[in-house]
Amino acid sequence: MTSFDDIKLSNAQIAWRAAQDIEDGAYVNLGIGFPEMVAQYTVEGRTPVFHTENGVLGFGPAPAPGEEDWDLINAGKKAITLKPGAAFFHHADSFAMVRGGHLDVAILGAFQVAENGDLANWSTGKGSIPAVGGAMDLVQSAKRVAVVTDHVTKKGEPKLVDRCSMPLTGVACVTRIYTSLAVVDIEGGHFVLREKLPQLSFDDLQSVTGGELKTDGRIADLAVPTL
Amino acid sequence: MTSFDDIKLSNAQIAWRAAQDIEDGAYVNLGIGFPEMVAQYTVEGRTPVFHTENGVLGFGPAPAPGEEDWDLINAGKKAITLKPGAAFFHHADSFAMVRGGHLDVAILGAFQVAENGDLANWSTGKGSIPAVGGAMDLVQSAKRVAVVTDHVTKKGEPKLVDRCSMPLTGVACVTRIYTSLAVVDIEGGHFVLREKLPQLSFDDLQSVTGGELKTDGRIADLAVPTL
Amino acid sequence: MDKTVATLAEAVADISDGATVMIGGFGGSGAPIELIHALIDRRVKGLTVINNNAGNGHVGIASMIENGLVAKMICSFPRSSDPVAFTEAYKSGRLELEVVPQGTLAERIRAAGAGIPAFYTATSYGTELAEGKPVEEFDGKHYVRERWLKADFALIKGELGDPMGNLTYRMAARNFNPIMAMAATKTIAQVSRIVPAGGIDPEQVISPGIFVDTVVEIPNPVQEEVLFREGAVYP
Amino acid sequence: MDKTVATLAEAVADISDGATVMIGGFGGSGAPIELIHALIDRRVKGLTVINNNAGNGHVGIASMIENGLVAKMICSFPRSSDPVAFTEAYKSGRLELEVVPQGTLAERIRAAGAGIPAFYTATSYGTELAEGKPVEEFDGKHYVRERWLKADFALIKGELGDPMGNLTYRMAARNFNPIMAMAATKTIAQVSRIVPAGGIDPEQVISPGIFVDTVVEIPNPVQEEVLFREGAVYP
Repeated sequence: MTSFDDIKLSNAQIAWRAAQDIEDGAYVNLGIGFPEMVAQYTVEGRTPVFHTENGVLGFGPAPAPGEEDWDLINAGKKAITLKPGAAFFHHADSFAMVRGGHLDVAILGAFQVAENGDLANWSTGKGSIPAVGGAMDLVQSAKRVAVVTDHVTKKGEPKLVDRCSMPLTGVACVTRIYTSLAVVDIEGGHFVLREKLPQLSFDDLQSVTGGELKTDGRIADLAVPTL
Repeated sequence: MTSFDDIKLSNAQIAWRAAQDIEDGAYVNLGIGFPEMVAQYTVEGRTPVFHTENGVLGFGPAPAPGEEDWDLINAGKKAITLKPGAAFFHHADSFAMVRGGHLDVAILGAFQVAENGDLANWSTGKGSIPAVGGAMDLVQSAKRVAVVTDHVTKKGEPKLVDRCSMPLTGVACVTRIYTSLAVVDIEGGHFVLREKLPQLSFDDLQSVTGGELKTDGRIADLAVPTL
Repeated sequence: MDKTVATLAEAVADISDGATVMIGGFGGSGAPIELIHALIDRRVKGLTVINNNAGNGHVGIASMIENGLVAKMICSFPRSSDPVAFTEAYKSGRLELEVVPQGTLAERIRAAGAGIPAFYTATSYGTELAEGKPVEEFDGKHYVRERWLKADFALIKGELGDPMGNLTYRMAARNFNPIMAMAATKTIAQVSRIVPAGGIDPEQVISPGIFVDTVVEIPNPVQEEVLFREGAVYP
Repeated sequence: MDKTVATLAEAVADISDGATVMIGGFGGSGAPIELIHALIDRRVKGLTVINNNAGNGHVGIASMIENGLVAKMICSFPRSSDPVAFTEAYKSGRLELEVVPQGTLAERIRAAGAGIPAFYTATSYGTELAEGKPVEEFDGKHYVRERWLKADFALIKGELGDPMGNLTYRMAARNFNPIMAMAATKTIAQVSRIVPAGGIDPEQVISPGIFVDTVVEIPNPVQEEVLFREGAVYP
């Protein structure tokens, strides 16, 4: 089994692709780490509003080194800045935004995503130290839950699977997956391939995907800039 | 059955008596109407903090006529003023204070109080227009729930009864009743007479009380100033 | 992002027959009277209205009732100094009433905004307002289960607003307004002044813009209590 | 009314072995580090600590764990850039852990403050964190029932405080502090500055004094993140 390491998208490119689907004015929560990169590729002319679990709406990028104020951080404990029109609020209000269904998009990382939309991204199972943060809240309540991820693990095992073997973060919650090789939707309990790298055949992609890839006939090229 | 109209306390005097039991620094909610009078008789040197359901903590007396600001009112829709250290908050936070058990004392009016502490004060029954306001919230959650009331109705019927015949506001919630004739505690499902007007005999008082008055041997004089 | 609209008519244009509408305010304080009157001008029918009260005199919600817009009131306290509009409609059977304890009303609204379909409260246990509701014992005390309360629209009144929808309120006019903003599919706010984004200190935002869809500026809004005392009748 | 005390030692004097203690903050922001260190000085044992995290480096909660004060952590995210104190204690079996989804943790705390013994949430449905909890369907969706979370004490960090206990916070340092203030039997706040009653605009009070029992002034409080980056070890 190959992981197509030579042609796969970088994390920056995956983030770029995910950013294209964020609409102007959308309220967006980006998971800690890799998903945070999506903010850097906001489409020109669109002004999404970024939410962080720890009580800020409307934050901007990191300040210059040395300019950090450690009372102004995001969920990943990184220093942030404010955009005009930002607001502070306490944790219960922050999660009222999340759990009340007020966020338009949540983008998270994944260990595994199943073809029914189940997501595993918080615990590798017994023995590891469990740490869930806000992931279980986000996946059950945002209007749209998307995943950014490598298509396969470092060992080359599929991350898109027929059924998650790792502890679930949420059930039937993911609707779109941006991977290093493809864009895959989840519809009616199936993976539906929307876009793939043009260098890959459908069979190539299926060979590194743990569940059956369906199509509705149209598969676009996954085209991203060099970043 | 006599109502002892000639000797009974005025509402101001009942309010005065109730005010004697409010401790310094207590958080207090006073019901609309008669109970509001309790604030006027705050004991010198004590500074209770008054809460109103509509989102103010630390309010003071009515402003001078003509000085009203109708965005600054109490639960009875009367204009109020602020004391230093007041705070505004929304209705859910206001009732978090009530329902979370943060109020030390709630003082309400009553149609009937039963010897088990049941209170009826919101609806006279079928046919009337029901209007409950915050009464059901207050009686179930304040640390101490007291009632100020005439000892009998205008028709001379007991308001302290063995069992409420009118729709309940709350069950087993009242612990002290300040009436126009007496101060009665509710303990272990019984009325326990603490104070009575000295002109009245125990039997006099029992004759206008619908449940059995018990004592623990000590009955003090209900002594209030002329107001 | 610009959530502002220029006119009251635009602000309420989406509200149609049969909608459930939360209306902020406690008596006159915080009542979005200009938005209410703009809604009356649209002559929609069959509304379910959620407010703490049920109108006073012949303006605001009382006028909505008198003018036949309202099929059902959900409130805690339908009495007022002049409740004639409500009382007549209710007694004639034209108006349905659901009485909810005030704290339960506030919490049901907040629950809707926070994604909590049901919660337990001691309030109303053992009373007729708890009839038919599930009861459960926790730590030796009885509690009644209550459901969230959602709305299609919320009409609210703020003090400052910005194009992002951030709002502040004025004194006790805050009351139900911020929680109703959370609980409606579309929240429409009138404010005394619109300031640019950044014109409200982020520390002082009471309703973050995520809860607010439309903002219309009404400088020097009238106070329902003042209208009532003048004996005003709308329209 | 004067809820202020002069010293940190006085502020934490009531906290004894076996207490359940909520500690505000999210990572270092809003962490009442001076109160935590004063508590470490008391060498109490067997505490249950409720915080979003489980400490970083060798200060604050990490130091509480290293110094044997903590029997159980209730948190959403025990990882940090240097979680060695937690990790060692947990792996050795000296420290019990209850992991709670962050929003459920916040809501359970708020529920305790608001008198709601239980509520339903979609969060964690179908996951191992919902095992053993009642599940109910509302409007076709499944929800898990969660219980309130109370504490004996809350240690929180504010910006301004007054003798009535009214508090403001600084930026994202607000986080869990206001809701923990509601949920504890005794809430102890350190603030950067104590102002006279009336020194905080009533519109800008975030925690009304009814939720706060003790206020101690710590001008120029240290920032946990700065201590951590300096490699500080307490005591």
